[in-house]
Amino acid sequence: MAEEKTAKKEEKVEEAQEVKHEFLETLKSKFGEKILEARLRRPRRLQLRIKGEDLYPVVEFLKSSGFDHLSCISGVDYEDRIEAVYHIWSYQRRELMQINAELPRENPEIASLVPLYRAADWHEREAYDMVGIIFKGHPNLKRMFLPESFQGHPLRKDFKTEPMSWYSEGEAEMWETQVEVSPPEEGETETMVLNIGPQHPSTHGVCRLVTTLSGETVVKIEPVIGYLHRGVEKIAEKRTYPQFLPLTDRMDYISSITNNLAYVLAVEELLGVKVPERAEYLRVILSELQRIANHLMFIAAFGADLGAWTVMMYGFREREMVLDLMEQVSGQRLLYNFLRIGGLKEDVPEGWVENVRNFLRVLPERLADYKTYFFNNEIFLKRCEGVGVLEPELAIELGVTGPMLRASGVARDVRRDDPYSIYDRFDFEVVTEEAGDTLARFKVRFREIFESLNIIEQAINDLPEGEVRSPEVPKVIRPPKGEAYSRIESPKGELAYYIVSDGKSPNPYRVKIRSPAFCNLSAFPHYATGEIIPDMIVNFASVDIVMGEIDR
Amino acid sequence: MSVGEQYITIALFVIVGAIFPVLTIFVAGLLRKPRTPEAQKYLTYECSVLPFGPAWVQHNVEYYMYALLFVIFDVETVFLYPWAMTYRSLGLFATVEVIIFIAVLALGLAYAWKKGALEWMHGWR
Amino acid sequence: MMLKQKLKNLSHLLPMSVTFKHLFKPPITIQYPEQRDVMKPRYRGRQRLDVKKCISCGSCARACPNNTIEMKVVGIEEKKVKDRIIKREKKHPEIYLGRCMFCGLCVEACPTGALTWDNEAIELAEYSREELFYPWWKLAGYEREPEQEQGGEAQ
Amino acid sequence: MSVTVFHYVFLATVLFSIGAYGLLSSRNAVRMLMSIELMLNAANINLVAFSSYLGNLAGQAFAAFTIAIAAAEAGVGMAILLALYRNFRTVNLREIKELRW
Amino acid sequence: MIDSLVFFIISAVVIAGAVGVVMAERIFHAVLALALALLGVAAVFVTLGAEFLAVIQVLVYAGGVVVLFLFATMLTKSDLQLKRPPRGDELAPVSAVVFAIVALFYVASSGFAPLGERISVLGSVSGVGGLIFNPQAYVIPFELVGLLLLAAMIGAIFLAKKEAAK
Amino acid sequence: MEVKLPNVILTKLDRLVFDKARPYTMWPLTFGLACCAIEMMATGCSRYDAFERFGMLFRATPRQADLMIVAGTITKKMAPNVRRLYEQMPEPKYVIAMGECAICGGPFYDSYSVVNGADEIIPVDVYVPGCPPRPETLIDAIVKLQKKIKEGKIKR
Amino acid sequence: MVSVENPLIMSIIRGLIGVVAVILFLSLNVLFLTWLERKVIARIHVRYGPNRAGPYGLLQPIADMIKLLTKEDIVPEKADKLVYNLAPMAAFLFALMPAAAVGIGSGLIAADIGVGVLYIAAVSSLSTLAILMAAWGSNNKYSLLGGMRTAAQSLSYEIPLVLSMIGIVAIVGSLSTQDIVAAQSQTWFGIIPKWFIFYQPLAFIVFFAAVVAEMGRIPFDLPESESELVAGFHTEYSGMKFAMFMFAEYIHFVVGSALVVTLFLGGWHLPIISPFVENLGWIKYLVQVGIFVAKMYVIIFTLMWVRGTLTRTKVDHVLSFGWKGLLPLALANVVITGVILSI
Ligand code: SF4
Ligand code: SF4
Ligand code: SF4
Repeated sequence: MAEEKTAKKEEKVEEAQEVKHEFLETLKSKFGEKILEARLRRPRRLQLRIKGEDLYPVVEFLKSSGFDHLSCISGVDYEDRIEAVYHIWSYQRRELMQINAELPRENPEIASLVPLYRAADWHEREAYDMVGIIFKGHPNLKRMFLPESFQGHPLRKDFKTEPMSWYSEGEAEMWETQVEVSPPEEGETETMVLNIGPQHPSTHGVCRLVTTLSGETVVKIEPVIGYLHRGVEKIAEKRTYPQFLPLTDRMDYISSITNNLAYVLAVEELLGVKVPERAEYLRVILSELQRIANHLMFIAAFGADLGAWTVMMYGFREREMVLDLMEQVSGQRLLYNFLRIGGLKEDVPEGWVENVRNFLRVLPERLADYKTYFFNNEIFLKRCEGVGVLEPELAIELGVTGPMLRASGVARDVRRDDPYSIYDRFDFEVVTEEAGDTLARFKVRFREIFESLNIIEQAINDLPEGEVRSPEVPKVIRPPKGEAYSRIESPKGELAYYIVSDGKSPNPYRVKIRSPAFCNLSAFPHYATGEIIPDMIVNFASVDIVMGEIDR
Repeated sequence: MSVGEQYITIALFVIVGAIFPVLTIFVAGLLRKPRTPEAQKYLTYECSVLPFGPAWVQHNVEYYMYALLFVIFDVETVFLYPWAMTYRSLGLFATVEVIIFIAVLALGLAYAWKKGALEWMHGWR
Repeated sequence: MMLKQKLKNLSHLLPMSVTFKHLFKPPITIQYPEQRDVMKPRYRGRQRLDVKKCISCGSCARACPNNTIEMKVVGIEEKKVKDRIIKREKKHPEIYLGRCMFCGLCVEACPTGALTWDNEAIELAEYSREELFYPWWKLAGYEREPEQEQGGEAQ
Repeated sequence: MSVTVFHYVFLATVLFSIGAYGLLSSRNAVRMLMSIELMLNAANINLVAFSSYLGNLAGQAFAAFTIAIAAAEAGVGMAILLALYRNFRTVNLREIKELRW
Repeated sequence: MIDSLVFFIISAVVIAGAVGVVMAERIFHAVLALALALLGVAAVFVTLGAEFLAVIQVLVYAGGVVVLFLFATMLTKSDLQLKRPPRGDELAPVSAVVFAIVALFYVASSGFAPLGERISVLGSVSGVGGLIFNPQAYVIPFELVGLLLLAAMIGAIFLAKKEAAK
Repeated sequence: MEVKLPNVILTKLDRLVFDKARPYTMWPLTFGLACCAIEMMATGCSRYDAFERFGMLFRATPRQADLMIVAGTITKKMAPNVRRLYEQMPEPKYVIAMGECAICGGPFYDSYSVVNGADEIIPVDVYVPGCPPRPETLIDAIVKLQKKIKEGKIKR
Repeated sequence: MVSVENPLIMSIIRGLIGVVAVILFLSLNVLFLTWLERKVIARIHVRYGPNRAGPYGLLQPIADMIKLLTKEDIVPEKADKLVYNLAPMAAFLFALMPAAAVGIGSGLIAADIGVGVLYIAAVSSLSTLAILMAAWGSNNKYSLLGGMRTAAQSLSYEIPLVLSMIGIVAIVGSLSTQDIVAAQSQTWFGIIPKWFIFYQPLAFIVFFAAVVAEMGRIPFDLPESESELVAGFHTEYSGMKFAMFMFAEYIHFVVGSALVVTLFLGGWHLPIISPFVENLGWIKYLVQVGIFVAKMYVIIFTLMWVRGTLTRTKVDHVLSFGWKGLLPLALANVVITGVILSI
């Protein structure tokens, strides 16, 4: 069934190549003067430029013609104007529409897209926080990462940062985040506001969940994030292109290679560089290894949240094997900084491929134990089954991607829908589960490990000899003026880097990271309310978040 | 002496059991170095944020239901012990009585079950 | 009812067998202070400086995203270029390990291979922030700072 | 001086009076229920004391019944209390009286 | 001598607990005082040789009813709403009442003989059992207790159930 | 309970007995801030088993912890909370600053929202460089902290 | 030596010896257990566990004790000071008291009272009180939620626990633990022991599950539900007061396992060996204690193994398992036993 669907889509894409212009033409004819510019940047990338006030009708039309996944909203401050940039993906057409909406700098007001896409909620709050775009009609336009009393918007070009940010006593008060406690409602039982995090064993970092409980039932969850907001997007503007690379590692620190990859792909797109074959294969192998490591980590942390420390230990033991492989290649255990613009840092050491083969043999044996452990464990199954069900329609509307979306039965995978690198050469299954509950999310990740092993095996068998670093890359990287949006399927979902280059400086003009966990987390309150605290904990664990990536 | 000898031991257990922790905590107090005053040390722990809202709030009745059922069945259990000790001398008749007694309360359990009093949260909404 | 209960309990035994199996496996732990894992050749433990190779170019400092490397003037170097003697400052990198993120960009940038990674250096913890500052002579493996003029003449 | 049944009766009386005082003086329904428990306990002490005094176990059997009944009473009492609290948001019986009755 | 010492200590505990129930400012403390009084009563039963009753007292009262009270306290927030007024003015009438009763009984006490020799206290579990289950004795009350418990359970669940229906 | 032994005796006792025992039971607080926390967890897992071998048990509440491993970036938003957690730990308490972020802000030293080092808000006993530090390096820090306690060098 | 003849003083001395012996036995076991638990779990995790303090880390518990002893003791300013300070003491007291009626050898029992097992059940049900006190006294949300849950759990499992013992009491006709063990001394054909686990398998299952729940161990470890409520009811406790709770918890562990051994596994009797040592004087006691402790540790090991394996259950599952699973089973067991015995 699923295969049929995709086969059909394959055909559609073939058509789309032809029709695509047509769609831009329809747009032009429909909106006429309002469209300042409409072009095809590269296959599957459309671009529109409009005035800010025309946004809502245009997007409304886009949504009705199949652009259903709001991928990202970014704000860019071009000293003379501010642009709100929307990336909307269409699952049916398999095309990405980029909309640059121009706004006056003094009064950057634009219509909120929340009525159209619920995913827009957090994205808009972030853009408000960082760039100061005011979204009219947004239900809850508060700062996302920074405290309400913070002065200025960091990603404006005129926001000055100190060379060293010392911490003064007075600042503590400002950064202390207050949460208003709503008065208890009249009802059978009063509500109690329970604070979970930022320091809490099961928040996986420094996320804070302000939960309102009625008895032990969760009636409202309000995630408060920003406790790990390190201002990376601002830092990017002060670093050169290669210098920013190690910082991308520190985004999603559990799967840093994928972050490297997304960034490097974006810069390569800007530069127009072609990467050598061998490097492409190695990139695929590395990112699939990384996916395995990430999912093992997920299983481990999930076990720990359920009180099964043994699972955590075993998960980490298996993960160490991946880390060993990575360390042999890159020389670090966690944050590798191994990819380079135009290839890899260096070739893999001798015998490494053999080690990977060995790993491919060992891991399934170990995973068999996991299978016995988890899927015969009444308690585990009982705790996860039917808990936190996320409906597929809601999932798409909330911008959920990755394993979480696939667990709701929607077979979407960037590797397949919008192939990057050389993923179109491999044969793999997009793992889905129908149930949409926590157990399904667990299963999807568990089965994806096997798919990754499968991909690695194929890649290793075809691994060509040759260069690993493209000679075309100049010594000082100064890409031409332009924008690039590179989407990849990170272990957590759709990860995208949106990079704007001004063509003059060796530093990126603006880097915006669309992090999968950010969107997945924004969906969490929608499906976890109405259940009791223990359920909420497993629900939360099943999102598989990484704060470094969410808070940036 | 009306108190059985065994109960003296029990009394001693109570006394020693009460004194022992007091003593150790007291000794621990002696061994402690003077503490440095820190402003937020005595704040209630709330996952590291400033405490807000009262903790002593009203909870769901579920807890009360469990306590209630506990008391009722506790009483029942307590009445079964004399029977277990004496059924030899009383014979079948007592057993029948007890079975009737259990049946009556099992009825109550069934009622509670049906009404959802044994569910945690879900049966209540 | 009873049977179901029993069956439930039986299915629990399978996970139990997994852990029981592991109970008799030898621990995989590397007891670090006593035992030591074999370090991977590429491991980025700490930078090592070969003073003989360093040409004072400062590429390392420029490549560093963190501004971690400072170039320290260690002496004046005289060099013969086309019959002329050029005097120029001899500089060596000094690294504040407390801010180094071990990304390896400095080593990659070094044109002569003077800066390399020491893959055995893992005992790096210190009691104070100052001790984490590695002056060039420490990077080069000297016990203490050599006499000033030695820096240039050494080669 | 040895302990006589009088001592026990005396203890029971004191207990009973304290209970009675608590019942009459307090406004809090929980405390009133607790006072009732005290009074029942006083009665039990009497029963058991006389049972021992007379060498007849019937008193103990009755005390056991009393305990059972007291437990049931407490359970239902509390349930009523919770119902009252639900409706009036207070367990102050005087307030409740003023409110509805 | 020892007898009376033990008795007085236990009585002191019981009465202290009872006074605590009535006088404690916080209901939670009052419940704990109740627990103390009930445990004291259990000890009283032990001195009377009724060890089975003592165990019931602990199991049902201290372990069950007190927890019921604690839960009720937490569930109704009665603690925060209804603090007692300061103690001073209430202590006086209580002590007056108590002393009056003491005096009264001291006068009346002369009529009682010493407790004297008692029946064998051990085996009271089977003794009580023998009475309760004996068809000639208290079978009917026993079954009635069963019915009463059933009624209590149904009633209480019904009362709490209404809440959920809302 | 306010009776206190004279300080002289206490110090003697400290040197004689407690400083011998304390190094083996530093219970760390379950507290991870960023990437370094992952490596901290790896240090605690089977491959290195650093914490259990040294008698360290992770406790979730600061009330029962002795050691705070500041593993990760302290942002300004988190700083008051870190401070509060530290203060809520009972004495004696120790702090290990793990990773360059905790030492001086690390890669984010010039960001507007990152505190440049844990020692700006709490006293630190041992600094562990690395980004993230290898488990061995963290173990090394633990050994060094043990040494420091054994020698009675910690005044707090 | 004024009046050694005085029976009262004699019994007080005997009682004191009993108390001290019990406390010693418990403390030793508790200290050893904390070490053993960490070791066993570590081996399941294929690692070593504590091995720095003393040989094989055996001094670890002692180091822990010393540290906790000298830890600062924080009383949060918003706590209900009286209740907060009383709770750990109550927890310890109510954990210690049941141990009085558990024997580890024939005659080796502190207080062989007539109501034996019922007394144990009654007193151990009091620890609910201590938990609620801690929960309330801390004035902390996690403590309160954790404490309520713990209380609900131990209440729910108290009933099956007490009910499942009725069958044995009916068979033996006595409540004393000594009598119960003595009733299991016989064998079939000299090898198969007549332990009550064979007479009352259903009761054994119920009792075992209930006892694990009462001890609050995985899979029923709601009290320590770390991933949800930080540290449950003792979130706010530090230093020695926290140690008291831990001590109490491990005493529950020891007493619970000892109770399982006493009731279902024949106590200090072992076929073949037991009859031989009957006439060996004091050696008999040594052997008996040895057998008893060995059996106890089998149970303890099983529980550790379970802890190393299973995940935590959810509070609603725990409660419904108690009320809908164990309670009907226990009632059925009583009825079946009653019918069989009476016929
Ligand atoms: S490793 Fe990276 S951070 Fe460290 S000195 Fe070199 S370039 Fe700078
Ligand atoms: S170490 Fe290398 S890059 Fe740095 S100054 Fe010396 S030669 Fe140049
Ligand atoms: S030191 Fe490095 S690894 Fe550690 S938190 Fe900072 S950036 Fe992450």
